[in-house]
Amino acid sequence: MTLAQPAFLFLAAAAGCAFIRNAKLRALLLLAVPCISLLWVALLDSGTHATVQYAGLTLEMMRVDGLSRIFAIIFSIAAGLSALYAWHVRDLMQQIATLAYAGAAIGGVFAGDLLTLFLYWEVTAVASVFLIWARRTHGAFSTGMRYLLIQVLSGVLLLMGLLLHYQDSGSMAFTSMTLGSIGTWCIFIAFGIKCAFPLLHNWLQDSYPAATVTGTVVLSAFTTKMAVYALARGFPGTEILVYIGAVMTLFPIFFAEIENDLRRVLAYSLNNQLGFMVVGVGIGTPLAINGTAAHAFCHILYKALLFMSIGAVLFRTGTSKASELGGLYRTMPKTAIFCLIGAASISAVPLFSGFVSKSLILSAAGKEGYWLIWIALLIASAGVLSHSGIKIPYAAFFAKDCGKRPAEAPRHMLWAMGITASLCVLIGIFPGVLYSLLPNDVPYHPYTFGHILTQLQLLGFALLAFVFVMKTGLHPHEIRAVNVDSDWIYRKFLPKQIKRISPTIGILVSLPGKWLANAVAHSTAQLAKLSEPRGVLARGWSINSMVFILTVVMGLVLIFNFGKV
Amino acid sequence: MPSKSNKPYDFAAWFTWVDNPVRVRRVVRALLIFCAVLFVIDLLYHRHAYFGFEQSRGFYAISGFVAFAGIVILAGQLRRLIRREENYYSPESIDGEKYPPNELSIIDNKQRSEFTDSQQNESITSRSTAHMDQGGDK
Amino acid sequence: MNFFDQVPALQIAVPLIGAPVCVLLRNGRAAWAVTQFCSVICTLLSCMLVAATRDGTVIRYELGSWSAPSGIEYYVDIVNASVLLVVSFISAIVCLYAYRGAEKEIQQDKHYLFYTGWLLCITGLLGIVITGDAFNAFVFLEISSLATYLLISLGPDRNSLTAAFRYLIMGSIGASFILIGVGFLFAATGSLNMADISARIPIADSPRTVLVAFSFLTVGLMIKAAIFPLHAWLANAYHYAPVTVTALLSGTATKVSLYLLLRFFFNVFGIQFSFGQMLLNYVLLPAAIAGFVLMSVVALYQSDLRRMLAYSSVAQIGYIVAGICLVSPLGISAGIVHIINHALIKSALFMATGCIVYRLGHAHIQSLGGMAKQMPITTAAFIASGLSLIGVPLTAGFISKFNLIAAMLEQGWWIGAALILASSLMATLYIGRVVEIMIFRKPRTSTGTLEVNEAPMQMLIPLWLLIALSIVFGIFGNETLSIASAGAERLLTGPLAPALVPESAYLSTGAGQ
Amino acid sequence: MNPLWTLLPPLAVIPFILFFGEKRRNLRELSIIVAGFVLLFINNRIYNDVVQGASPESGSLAMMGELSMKLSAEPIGNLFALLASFLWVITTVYSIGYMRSHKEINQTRFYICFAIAIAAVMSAAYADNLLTLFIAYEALTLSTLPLVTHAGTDAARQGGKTYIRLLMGTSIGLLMPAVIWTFVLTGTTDFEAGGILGPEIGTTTLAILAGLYVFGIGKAAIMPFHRWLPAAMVAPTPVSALLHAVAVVKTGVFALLKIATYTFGVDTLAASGAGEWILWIATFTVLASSLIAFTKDNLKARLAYSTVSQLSYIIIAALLASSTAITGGAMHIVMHGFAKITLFFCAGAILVAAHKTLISELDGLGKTMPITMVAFTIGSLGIIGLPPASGLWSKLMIAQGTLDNGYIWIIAVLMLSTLLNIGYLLVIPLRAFFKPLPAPQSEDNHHSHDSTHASDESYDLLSSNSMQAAGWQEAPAPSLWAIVMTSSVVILLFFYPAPLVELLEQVQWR
Repeated sequence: MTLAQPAFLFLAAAAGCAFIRNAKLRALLLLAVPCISLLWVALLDSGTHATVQYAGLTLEMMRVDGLSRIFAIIFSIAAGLSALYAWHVRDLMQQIATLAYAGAAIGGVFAGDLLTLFLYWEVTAVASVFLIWARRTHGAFSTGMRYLLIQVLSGVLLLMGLLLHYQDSGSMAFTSMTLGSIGTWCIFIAFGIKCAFPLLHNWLQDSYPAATVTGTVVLSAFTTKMAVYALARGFPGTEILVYIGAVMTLFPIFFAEIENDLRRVLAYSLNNQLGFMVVGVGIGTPLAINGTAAHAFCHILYKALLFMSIGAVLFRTGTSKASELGGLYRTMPKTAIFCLIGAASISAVPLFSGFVSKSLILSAAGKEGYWLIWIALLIASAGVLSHSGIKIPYAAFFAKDCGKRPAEAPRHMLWAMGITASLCVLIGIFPGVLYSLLPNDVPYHPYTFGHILTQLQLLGFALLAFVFVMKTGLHPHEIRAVNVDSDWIYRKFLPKQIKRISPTIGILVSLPGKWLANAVAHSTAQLAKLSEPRGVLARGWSINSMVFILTVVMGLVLIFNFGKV
Repeated sequence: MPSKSNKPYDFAAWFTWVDNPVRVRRVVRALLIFCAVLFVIDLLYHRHAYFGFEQSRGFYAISGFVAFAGIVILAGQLRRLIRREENYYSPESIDGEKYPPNELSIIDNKQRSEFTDSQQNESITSRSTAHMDQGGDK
Repeated sequence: MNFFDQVPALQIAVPLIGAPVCVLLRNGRAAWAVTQFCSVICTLLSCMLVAATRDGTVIRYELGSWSAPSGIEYYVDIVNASVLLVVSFISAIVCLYAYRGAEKEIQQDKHYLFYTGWLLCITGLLGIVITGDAFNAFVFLEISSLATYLLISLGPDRNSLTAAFRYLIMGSIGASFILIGVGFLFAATGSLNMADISARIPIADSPRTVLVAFSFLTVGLMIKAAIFPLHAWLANAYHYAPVTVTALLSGTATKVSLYLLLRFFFNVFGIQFSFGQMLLNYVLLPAAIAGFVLMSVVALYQSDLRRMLAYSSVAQIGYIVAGICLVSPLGISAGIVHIINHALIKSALFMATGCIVYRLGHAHIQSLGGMAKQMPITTAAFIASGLSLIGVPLTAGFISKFNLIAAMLEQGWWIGAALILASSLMATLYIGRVVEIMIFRKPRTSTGTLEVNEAPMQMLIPLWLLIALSIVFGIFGNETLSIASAGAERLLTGPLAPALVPESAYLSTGAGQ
Repeated sequence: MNPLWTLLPPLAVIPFILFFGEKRRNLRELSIIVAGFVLLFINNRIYNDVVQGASPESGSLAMMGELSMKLSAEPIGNLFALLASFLWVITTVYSIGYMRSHKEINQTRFYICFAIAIAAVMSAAYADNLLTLFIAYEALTLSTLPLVTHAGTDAARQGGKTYIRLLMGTSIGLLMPAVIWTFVLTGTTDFEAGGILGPEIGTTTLAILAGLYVFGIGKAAIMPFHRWLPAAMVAPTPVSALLHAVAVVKTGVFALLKIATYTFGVDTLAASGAGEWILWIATFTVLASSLIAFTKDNLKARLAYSTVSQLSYIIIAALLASSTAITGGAMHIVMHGFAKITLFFCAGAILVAAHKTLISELDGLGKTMPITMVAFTIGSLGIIGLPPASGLWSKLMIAQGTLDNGYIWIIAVLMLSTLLNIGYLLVIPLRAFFKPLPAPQSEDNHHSHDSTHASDESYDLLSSNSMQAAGWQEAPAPSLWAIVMTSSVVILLFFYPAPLVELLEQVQWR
C-alpha cells in the first residue's frame, strides 16, 4: 500500500465509527487509533511516500522529515489524550469529528505539496466545527457558523494562493516560499488566519469557549499548531513574522486578564503562546525553528492540560466563568494540582515543560539581536504568568469560595490530566527527550544557572507584583461581562450598518428597475392605446381614410420615382 | 461518577492554607524572602547576556514586577473601555446561555464538604441547580 | 397533342367549368362535391406542373394556339407552379373542411352560391398565377376579387357586408391601378405579354411612361397584397368573412398578389430597373418593416381571435416582402418559402379558429377559457400551428424565419433582423396569450364550465393534415427550400424571355403590331 | 454505438407508460426504470467508444440546404448524457415515493413528459451542430412546460408563464439569431474541434455573438434572465430535482461549454477576449444570486437561487476560454448535478415527510429525519466544494483555469461565493441538527406526546441510543434510497473522479 498513511487510518476510523453502534467501542477506537498512529509515525522512514498523480499534478501525501515528524507525534499524543479525556462521550458526531479532525491535522503536516495541504486544511475546518456545534445551543450554532466561515476563508485563500503560486513558480511543492507575489501573500494570510494573527485572531476566542467540554481540548491542539507548522515550513525566516508574533504575544494578555470565561482566558493565552512560536518562525534560524517546534510540542500538552482541568470544572459545575467559581480545591483537589502543573508549565517555571521550550525561542531572538522583540517576549512571559499561571488556577480553585462543592473529575479525566501533567513535568526535567525529536541539530542547554536564576527572578517578582495588586485592590475583579474584541466589527458594527443602509440600498437598487418598468409601462400604454381594437392602428378604417392613405402613398411613390429621373 | 468519600488521602489538605489569612501571610513572607535571596544572588552572579541592558543588576526582578503590575493595571483600564453585558452581541450567544446539562455530570455533594462555611452555601447551591434544571428544558 | 401539354389550360378550365355546374346543381352538398373534386384535380395538375418545372423548365402554353404576344400565353415556371400548388392545395384542404365548417355560418340555401364563388375565386387566383399575359392577369384578378366579395359578404355577421364593400372599393382601386399600370406598359412597349414586355422595356424610349406604369403597379399590388399601410381592408374582411373563407383567402389571395409583385418587378421590369434604378426596396422595405412591427403589436391587443390572426397575416406579409426586398438568392427564397409556409400555417390557424367558432359561435379571446378541457384536439392544433407561426424549430415557420434572418444578416441588415426577432417575440406573446387562456383560464360562464364538445372530425382532419404538412416541411425543409431557391434563381435571372425567343424575331413580330 | 440509440429508450417507453397507466402504476414505473437502465447502458457503450478517442455518430437528416440534424458523441456531451440518464433512473425511483405519498394528480402525463424531456436532453447532449442543439433545446423547453405547471394552481400557472416566456423569448430573440449569424459568417453550424469562428471575424462581432449565445441560452439563467428558474420551482420536486437542478439548466450551460469549445474554439475566444464583458455579468450573477438566496426562506427558492449562482460558475468556465476551465466546467456539470439533485430530493423528502417548506421551520428536524439531513449536508458540501465532497475538484479546475488567461479577480469571486454558499446553504441542515427544537407546545396533534421526550434527547441525536429510538419520520423508502444514492455519489466522486477526467481528456481543443 503506497498510499497508506496515518491520516487515512484516522479518516477510515472516522468513517467506520458511523457504523459502530456501541458507544464504548467507539471510544475505544478513538483511543486506539492515536496509539497506533504514534507508533507508526515513530517508525516512519524519512523521505517522501504516497505519491499520487492527479490531473497532471503530482501529489506528495507523505513527506516525512524532522519537522513533520515532531508535529505528527505530538498530534497523535494529543489525539490519544483527548480521547481518553473524552472517554465518557457517547455522542457519535463528536467522536467522528475528533477522529477526522486529528487525522486531517496529521495528514496536513505530512503534506508535501500545497494541494494536499489544502485538502487537509479544509477537512480540519469542516471536521472541527462539529465539536462546536455539538454543544447544540443557539449560541454555539452561530459561533460555529462564524468559525466555519473564517476557517473556510482561510482555506479558499490558501487555494487561491496555491493556484497563483503554481502559476508563478510552476510547482505545487510545499517548500519554503518568499513573500512578494499575490500568491504567496494569499498563502501567508491563509496560514495567518488559522494561526490567529492579530486582527485575524478573534475566531479563536470566539469559538473555543463555545465548544463542548471535550471538544475544546481537541480544538486547542490541532488547528493553530498545524498553521504554525505550515508557517515554519513555508515561511521560515520571514522577518515580518517576528513583529506579528511579538504583537501576538502582547495584546492577548490584556484581554485575558479581564476575561471572565476561563476557557476564553485560555484561548487568549493560546493566542499569546502562538505568538512565541510565530516569532520563532520569523527568526528562522535552526535554533529558532527548533524553538518553535519544541514550544508547539510543549504547548499542546500544557494547554490541553489547562483546558482539561477547566473542562473538568465545567463538567462538574456547569460553568467555566471566573465570577461563578472559586474555592473548588476543596472537592476537586487533583484537578487543581493538574491545573497548577499546567500553569507552571505555561509560565515556564524551571523543571516544567514551558521552560525548556520557550527559552529556545528567547535565546534565538537574543542571538539574532532582536532586542525589542526580546523585551516584548519578556513582558509577555510575565503576562502569561498573570493570566494562565495565576488567574486560571486561582479563579477556579482558590479565590473566594463560591460555595459549589462539585465532585472530583471522573477517573478517566483524571487519568488524561495525570498523563498530560506527567509529560509536562518529564519534559521539564528531561528536556533531552524532546530535543532529540527536534528538526534541527542544534545543541542547547536550558538548565544553566543564569537562566534558572533570571527566570526565577522574573517569576518571583511577578508573583510579588501579584500580591501587591491583590493587596492594593488594583486587580480587576471577576465580573459577569463580555469584552468586545475586534470581532465587534463583524458581529456588531457591520450588521448594524448594513441594517441601517440596506433600506436605502434597496431603494437605490430598485430605482432603475422602477424607472424602466415605468417607461415600459408608459410606452406600452401608448402603444396599447394605438393598437387596441378601438385604437388608430387597429380599428376598421373607413373607406375615406383608406383612400386618403392610398392617395398619400401613391403621391409619395410618384414623387419618389420621379424625383430620381 | 462521584468520587468516593473514603479516600485514603485527601489532596485538598495541601491547599487549606489558602483560606487561612495567617498562613497566607506566612507564604507571602516566604515569597518575599525568596525574592530577596534571588535578588542578592543576581547582584553577585555574573550572568551571560545577549543585550547590554539585560546585564544591568536586577533587570529581571524589576521587569518581572513592573511588567506584571503594569499588565494588570492597564488591563483594568482596558476593561472600562470594552466591557459589555453578557448578552451584548445577541441574547442567544454562548456567553449568555447555560451550558446544556446533558453532556455534563454536575455533582454537588455537600456531605463531603468538610471545608465548607456551611451557613451560606446551601441556598446558593440549591438555587443554582434549580436554575440549571430549568435551563435544561429549553 | 398529349394530355400533359394541356395541363396549364386544364388548371384553369377545371374550376371554371365547375363553377357553372355548381350553379346548375343548386344543391349545397353537390356543389361541395364538385368544388372538392375540382380542387383536388387542380392540386394534382399543379403537382404535375411543379414536377415538370422543378428542373428549371419553362412551360409556355398558347391558349387556343394563338401565339404570343398577340394571343394569351400561359407561362409556367417553378415560381408560379409552386404558387399554383399552394393555391389549389389550400383550396382542396379548406374545401374538405368547409363541408362542416361552412354549414353553420352560411345559410343552407346559399351554399351552392358559396361554392360557385369559391370555384370562381380559385379560377381567378390560379389564372393570375398561371397567365403570362399582363392584361389577362388583370382580368383574372377581377374574377377572383368579385368572387371574393361574394364570399365575404356571405358571412353571418351584418358587418360582413360592409367589410365586403370596403374590400370591394379598395380592391377595385387596386385593380384599376394595376390596369392603369398595364395600360401604360402597353403604351410603352406595345405588348401585353409579360415575356414580351420584359424583353422590350430596356429599349422603350419613353421612360416616363414606364415610370408611371411602375408607380401604379407598385401601389396597386401593395393594395392587393395588403402591404402596410394599405392593408386596412384585410382586417375587416378576414374578421367578418365566414371563417372558412378566411382560411381559404389567408392562404391564397394575398400570396397570389405577392407572386404578381415578384413577377412584375423581377421579371417584367427586371431587377436592374426595379431595384437598381427605381429603388423599389426603398418604398417596400420601410412599409414591410413598419408592417411587421406595428401589426404584431396590434395583433397583441386584439380581443377577437380572427382579427388578431388577420393582423398577424399583415405582419407575416411584411416578412415576405422584406425578404424579397433583399434581392438576394437567400432573401427571395426565404420570401417564397414563407409564402408557402405561411399559407399552410395561417390557414391552419384560421381553421382551428373555425372549429372554435363552430362550437362557440364566436372567437372572443377572453372567453376561450376552459378550451383545452373541452376541445383538446382543437387546442392542440392551435398550439401546434401557433408554434409554427412563432417559428419554433421542427415547424415550417422555423425554416422561413431562419432563412429570412440569415438573409438579412448576410446583407448586414442586422437592424432588420433584430426587428424580425422583436416581431417574432410579439408573435410569441400574442399566440402565448391565447394559448394561456385556452389552457389555464377557467371558463367565463356562470357555471364555471364550458359546455361544448370537440369540433367534428371532418373539420379536424383537414386541419391536422395542414399541421402535419407544416411539421413535415419543418423537418424536411429542403423540400420547400429547394423549390424556393429554384424560384429565386429563376426570378434573379431577370427578363422572362430572351433565352427563349430570339430577340430579333421578337422585335420583328412585336414591332409589326 | 450510434448516439441515435439514446433517443430510443425514452421515446419507446412512452407507449408503455400510457398502456400501464394509473391502474398498473408499479408496472408503469418499472418500465421507466428499465428504460432508464437501457439508456444508461447505451450511454455507457458510447462512453467506452469515446474514452478511446472514437466519436460515434448518426446519419444526418438534411433540413435546410447544408444544415442538417445530426447526432455525434463527443466527451462533454457523453458526460452530460451519462449524468442525465443515470439521474433519470434515480429520479424515477425517487418519484415513486414522492408522487405517491404526495398524491399528485396526472402521474401518467407527468412520466410521459419526463420521458420526452429526457429524449430532448439526449439529443442536446449529442447534438452535432448548433441547429440540432437549438432544436433539442426548444423541444426541452416545450416538453417541460407541462411539468412546471403540473399542479395546475394559480401559482403553477404563473410560474409556467414566466418559464415559457423567458425561455422562449431568449431562445427566439437571441439564440436563434446567434445560430443564424454563425451560419451566415461561416456557412456551417457544425461543432468542430477548434471552433468554426476564426480570428478573422472581428472582436466586436465575436463579443456580440458571445453575448447572444450566453443570454440567448436562457436555461443557463444568467442575470437578468434567471427569473424563470425560481418561478419553475412550483413544479413537483422530482421535476425541480432532475430538470431544474440537472437536465434543463445543465443543458443550458452544457450548450455554452460546447459552443465555447466547438463553435468559438478556446483559442479564438481567448485571443479575442470576446467573452470578457460577459464574465463581469456572470460573476455579478454568482454573487447577486447568492445574496438573494440569503433572503429566501422557502427552501426550494433558496436552492433555485443557489443553482443560478452555480450555473454562472459554468458560464464563467465557458467564457474563460481555457481548456482547464472548460474541463472544470464540464466536471462541475456532473458534480453540481449530483449535489444539487440531492438537495432537491431532500427538500422534497422534507415536504413529504414533515410537510415543511420553509427553512425557518427546520430547526430540530435533524432528529426526525437524520438521513435526509446528513445527505443535505453532503450535498451542501458538494456545492460549496469542501472535502469530502466532489464539488471541490471542479471548482479547483475552474479556478485554475481563471489563471490561464489572467482573470485573477475571478478566483476571488469564486472564493467569496464559497463563503456565501456556506452562509446560505450549509446552514440549512446544520440548523436542523444543531439548533435546539423549537418549543413544540404551540403545535397541535400527535407531536405533543413526543415533545417532552424530545427536549431531553434533542442533544444527543445521532448517538446510538437515539438511532434506535423510534423518532424517525423519514420520507418513503424509494425516495430515501434515491437520496442515499446521490449523496454517496457526491462523496464517491471526491475520491474517484478519474473516469470523468479520463473522458474529458479526450476533448479536442484545437
